[in-house]
Amino acid sequence: MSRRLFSFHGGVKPAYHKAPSILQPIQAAPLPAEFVIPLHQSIGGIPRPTVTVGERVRKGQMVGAPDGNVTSAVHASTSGLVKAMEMRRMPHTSGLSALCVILEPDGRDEWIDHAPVPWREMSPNAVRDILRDSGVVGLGGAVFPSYLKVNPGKRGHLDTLVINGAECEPFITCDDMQMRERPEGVVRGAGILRDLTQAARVLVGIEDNKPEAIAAMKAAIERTGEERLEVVAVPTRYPAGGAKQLIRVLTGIEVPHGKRSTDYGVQCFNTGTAHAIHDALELGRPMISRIVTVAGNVERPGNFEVRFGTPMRELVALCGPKPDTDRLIMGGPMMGFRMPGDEVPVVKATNCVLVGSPAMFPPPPPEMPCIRCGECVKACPADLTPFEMYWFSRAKLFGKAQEYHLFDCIECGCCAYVCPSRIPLVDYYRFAKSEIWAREQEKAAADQARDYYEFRLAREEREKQEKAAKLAAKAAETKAKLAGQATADGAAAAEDAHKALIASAMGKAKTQQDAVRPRNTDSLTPEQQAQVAEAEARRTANTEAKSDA
Amino acid sequence: MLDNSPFFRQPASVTSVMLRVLVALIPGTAIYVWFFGAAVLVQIAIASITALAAEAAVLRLRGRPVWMFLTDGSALVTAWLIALTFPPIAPWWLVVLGTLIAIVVAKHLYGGLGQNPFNPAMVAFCVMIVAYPQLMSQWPAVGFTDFHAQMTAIFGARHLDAVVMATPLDALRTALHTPEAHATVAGVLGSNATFGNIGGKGWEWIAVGYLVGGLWLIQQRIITWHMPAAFLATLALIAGAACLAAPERFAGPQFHLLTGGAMIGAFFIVTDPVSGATTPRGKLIFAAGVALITWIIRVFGAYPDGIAFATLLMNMCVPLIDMHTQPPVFGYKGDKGGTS
Amino acid sequence: MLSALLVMALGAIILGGALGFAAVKFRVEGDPLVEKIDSILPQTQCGQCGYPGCRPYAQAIANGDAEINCCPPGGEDGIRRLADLLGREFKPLSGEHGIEKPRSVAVIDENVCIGCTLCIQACPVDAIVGAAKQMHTVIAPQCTGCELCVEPCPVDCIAMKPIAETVDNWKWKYPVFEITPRKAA
Amino acid sequence: MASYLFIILGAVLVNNVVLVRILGLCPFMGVSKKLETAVGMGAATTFVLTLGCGTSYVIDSWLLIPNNLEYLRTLAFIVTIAAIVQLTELVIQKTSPVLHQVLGIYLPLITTNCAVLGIPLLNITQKHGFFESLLFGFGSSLGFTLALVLFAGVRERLDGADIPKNFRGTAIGFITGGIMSLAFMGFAGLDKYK
Repeated sequence: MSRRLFSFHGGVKPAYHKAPSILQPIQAAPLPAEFVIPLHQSIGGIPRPTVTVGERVRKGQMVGAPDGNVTSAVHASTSGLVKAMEMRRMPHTSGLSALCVILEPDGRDEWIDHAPVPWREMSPNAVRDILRDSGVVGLGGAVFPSYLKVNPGKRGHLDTLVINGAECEPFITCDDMQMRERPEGVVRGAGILRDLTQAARVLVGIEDNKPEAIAAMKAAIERTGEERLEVVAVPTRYPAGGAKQLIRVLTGIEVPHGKRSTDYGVQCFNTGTAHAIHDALELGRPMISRIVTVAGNVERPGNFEVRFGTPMRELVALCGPKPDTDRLIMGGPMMGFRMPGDEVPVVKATNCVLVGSPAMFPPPPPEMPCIRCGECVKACPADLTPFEMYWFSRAKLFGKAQEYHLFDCIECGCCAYVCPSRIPLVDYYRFAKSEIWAREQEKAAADQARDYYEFRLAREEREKQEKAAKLAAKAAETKAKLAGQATADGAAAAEDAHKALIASAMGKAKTQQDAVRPRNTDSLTPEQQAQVAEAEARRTANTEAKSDA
Repeated sequence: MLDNSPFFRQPASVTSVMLRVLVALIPGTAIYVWFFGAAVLVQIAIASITALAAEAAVLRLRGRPVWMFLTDGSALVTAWLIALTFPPIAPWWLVVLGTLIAIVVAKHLYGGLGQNPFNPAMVAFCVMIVAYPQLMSQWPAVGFTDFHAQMTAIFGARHLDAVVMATPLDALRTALHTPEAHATVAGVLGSNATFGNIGGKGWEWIAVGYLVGGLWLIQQRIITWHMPAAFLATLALIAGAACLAAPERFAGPQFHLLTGGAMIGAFFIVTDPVSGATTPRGKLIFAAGVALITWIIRVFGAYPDGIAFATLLMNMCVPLIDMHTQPPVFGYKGDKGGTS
Repeated sequence: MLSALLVMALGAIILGGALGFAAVKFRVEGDPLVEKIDSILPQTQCGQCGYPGCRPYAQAIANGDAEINCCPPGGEDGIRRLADLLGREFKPLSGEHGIEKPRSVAVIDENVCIGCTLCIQACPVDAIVGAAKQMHTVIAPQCTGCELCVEPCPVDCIAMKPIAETVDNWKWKYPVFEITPRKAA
Repeated sequence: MASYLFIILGAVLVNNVVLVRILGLCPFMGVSKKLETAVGMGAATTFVLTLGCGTSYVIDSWLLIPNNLEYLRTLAFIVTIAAIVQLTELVIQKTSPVLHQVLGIYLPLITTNCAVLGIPLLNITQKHGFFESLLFGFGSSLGFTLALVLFAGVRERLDGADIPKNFRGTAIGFITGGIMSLAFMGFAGLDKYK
């Protein structure tokens, strides 16, 4: 069984350091003293909190409900008491805080009621809603909500579904261990994804330095009898585990930046995600934990099933950090992020907690100027020209940097890895990218402000006009009145003048009548009053009769 | 403090790149010394000391870390190239002046290492040959290795007219450009003592030395094959075509390839990554352009060799070449002009 | 002498005629440049430049009446982009129009507000809602931070608060290094 | 035919109007910050210069020489060129307002661009015919455009370079121009070899 494989440009072969962390089986990390569960753990909108401080929750209970189009739920990692909802430091390079649910475990670890989901009988949209509410997101590191990807695309079916078990970053072995120990879940999950996306075939790409995982997965496919599923060993080369690179290696298709891979008939899921989807649908369990590699500067590196919200400090303590430890890195050495402290929680994006020391990751040597040697071009898996992007990012000429396709950069770090001038190229790209994003947002805000302002100007103009129109109408009225009085004896409009004449005559008559009316009508007896009234009525009748005549 | 991924780095440095370039220059230099005497080594020493001193002075003036940049080796490479392209018996001040121009004007006024749009050594050569055409085209006769006499030429005031000769390229050009002489290529090449069997006495062996060093650089992945191949192939093709058309007026490809600065140019001058093109297609265009202009200047121009001028002329075009030869990025290879 | 005069006169007549024809034929209506300048301006409509709004300022720049360095909210970056568009030299922000401040939004102290509607009338982008004798409030995402509402408030209940940095709007910093090699400690 | 080719090549490379004759330096320094505007300026100058060469030849040989008015040459040429520049400006303002704004003062300055007067006068001294005048004007302006575009390309790259403070902008521009001029000296002597 040999499949034709393709190759991607560039890439590097760093030292892998994977062996130490695969000596022990996956262990369950114990319950910490408190869980710090950030509400925002995935790409997209921030979930809406659904619990209140002081509330007792059970394991798997939703604490953050999905809010918006791109979003994903967050759940309680164990049963216990919601102690607080407060800002805590995030596992993010910035060291800034965000809203977290602080959960104190009660030790009972009670599940909410859950049952397998009859997903085969459900409509695709209903299944997607369940995945969203189960909080399933991509576990490869991008934490993109999976329900949005479980989608056959415009054509109604996929040619190839890629399950990414390449795991190309040094030190990280969580996918490897999961495939070795729990291959059935991954395979079943892949089967579910195959059915949900109507994929013609499923290719599980695993780097060929993991023969045990490959064997375990092959055996699991035979055992479960899943069809159209194939395990493919891919050459070991960083970043073969990049979604686009793996798709390229397995199918030869290149998905350009900003395009949906489903439009090209392919989609890619991480093995951990496949397993989580299996858990969510076949067991009805929301995502509350994941497998995390702890490696680096520790005595006993290994893999742990860690519940989200566990402080990294407690996880690392299980492995015996060496005394010269000076930092924690979330992710691998090539793309990981330095943590602002060791109290930050494990989140859905945490595939590895890499413990570092000055000896292990020595401080970078001083940066030299770029000599345009082209090593980075040779190493770039996205076929970019990194040194040009660097040149313009450094000079803050962002437009130029974008012309060299800055946003096609996947920040894999290959360029910085090979650079003889030891330039932290990726830092410049991150800087340039976030500047450009900020500018675009400012631009959008400015455009919106312009609209509001122009609307306001238009409204003021309209109000002015309306006011002016009202004034003009009033003025015309007064003018007409004045004109009416002025032309009372004129012959300009004969009939009107006549009528006016009559009116004024009648007015005069009335005054005369009033004048001739007897003034002795005050303080009369009721009888006299009745008489007067009678007389008045008669007179009126007479007058009417007269005028009729 | 810088502390972002990647936390890993390959052990590579600018210094090691530059040192390997220097190592690759050794075979050519050794043969050069063999034919033209130890004066070459003296010139290298003069140029190196001047370059390092100038570099240190400018770095100090600009408040940059002196030691770090001094040890990167780039100034040494420039100095060696100057010493190897200037005549071995050029007066010392010529080399010093040239090196100063290269380091101060062509390199540091543009910001130093990695930022100069023009090849510093070639800027120095051009300035000097325009300013002192006579001194810049006097080579000692091949085999004239009397160290004492050479030292007098370098440090003294006396001229060595008796032992001074034009380079083969210069001699051939002068002869062909003199209408009264009715010279032909074959006649000139056959008659004059300067000309060896192929490219010029001694010169062909120096060229072989550079070739060996250059091939080693390619093997070391310091340079790619594109530039030397495109340069040599273009030069050979044009020279060959012209020679076929009018053999009495144009020398053949073997002469052009093995004489003057063709080999050192192909492997050490056009391949300068800082001032040269960087995309694969761009490199081919760049080197071919240098070869074409070199040949034109050699055959029709007023200067003995054209590589320096040709390199500068193509250096100017590099931004445009690079801009228009960017390889398609991931995902856009299929469609033409897929730049979004 | 006469012929010289004649020749020059002839030339003048022909060239003048051609120019006159062209001036009519290629008359330019409006000024598309104003749009381009306006799209660079931050649209705070704050009037700090001395013009009543961003578009009038854009118009003034296009006409050559105004310098490009009169817009404090646009900052250095805005001036740089204007200089780039117009091919003018970059100038630092002119001090008389104000200084560049971090982006802020107006916040109304709701305990103090008396509901006078003066700020509502002052807001150029309708970012304040409320009615007479009712408490007012600022729609934060719509607020451009122009500060025009601060002055009219009779009870000084409006404050400008800089927009706080969060994980979502945090920006990667420009990589800065120690240039001198680190001593092995 | 070959001689026409030599006129063009000679004007573009060997006697490049900017880099060898050192004419027209104001736009060379002023409009070379961006590639886009350099191309625009090159195109405008090409138009003006070619037209100017043709017209001035016509004026010279049909109007001035028959009337013994050679002493009016400079005056007449300047007036004609000014009118052509005005015309070009009107057309550019209509067709490309941004280019018009960016060329800014340099567009009317084509009038005083010494190259634009220099090339027609050189045409007279070199006794070019009408067609040769046109070709020479065209070739020279091509040379101008070439120098301007190459220079703009280099300058765009220099935008990102860490140039010492005192040398930023025009200073390094002149140094770069000098080195370019030096490189073009390599072509010296080519035009003698016909």
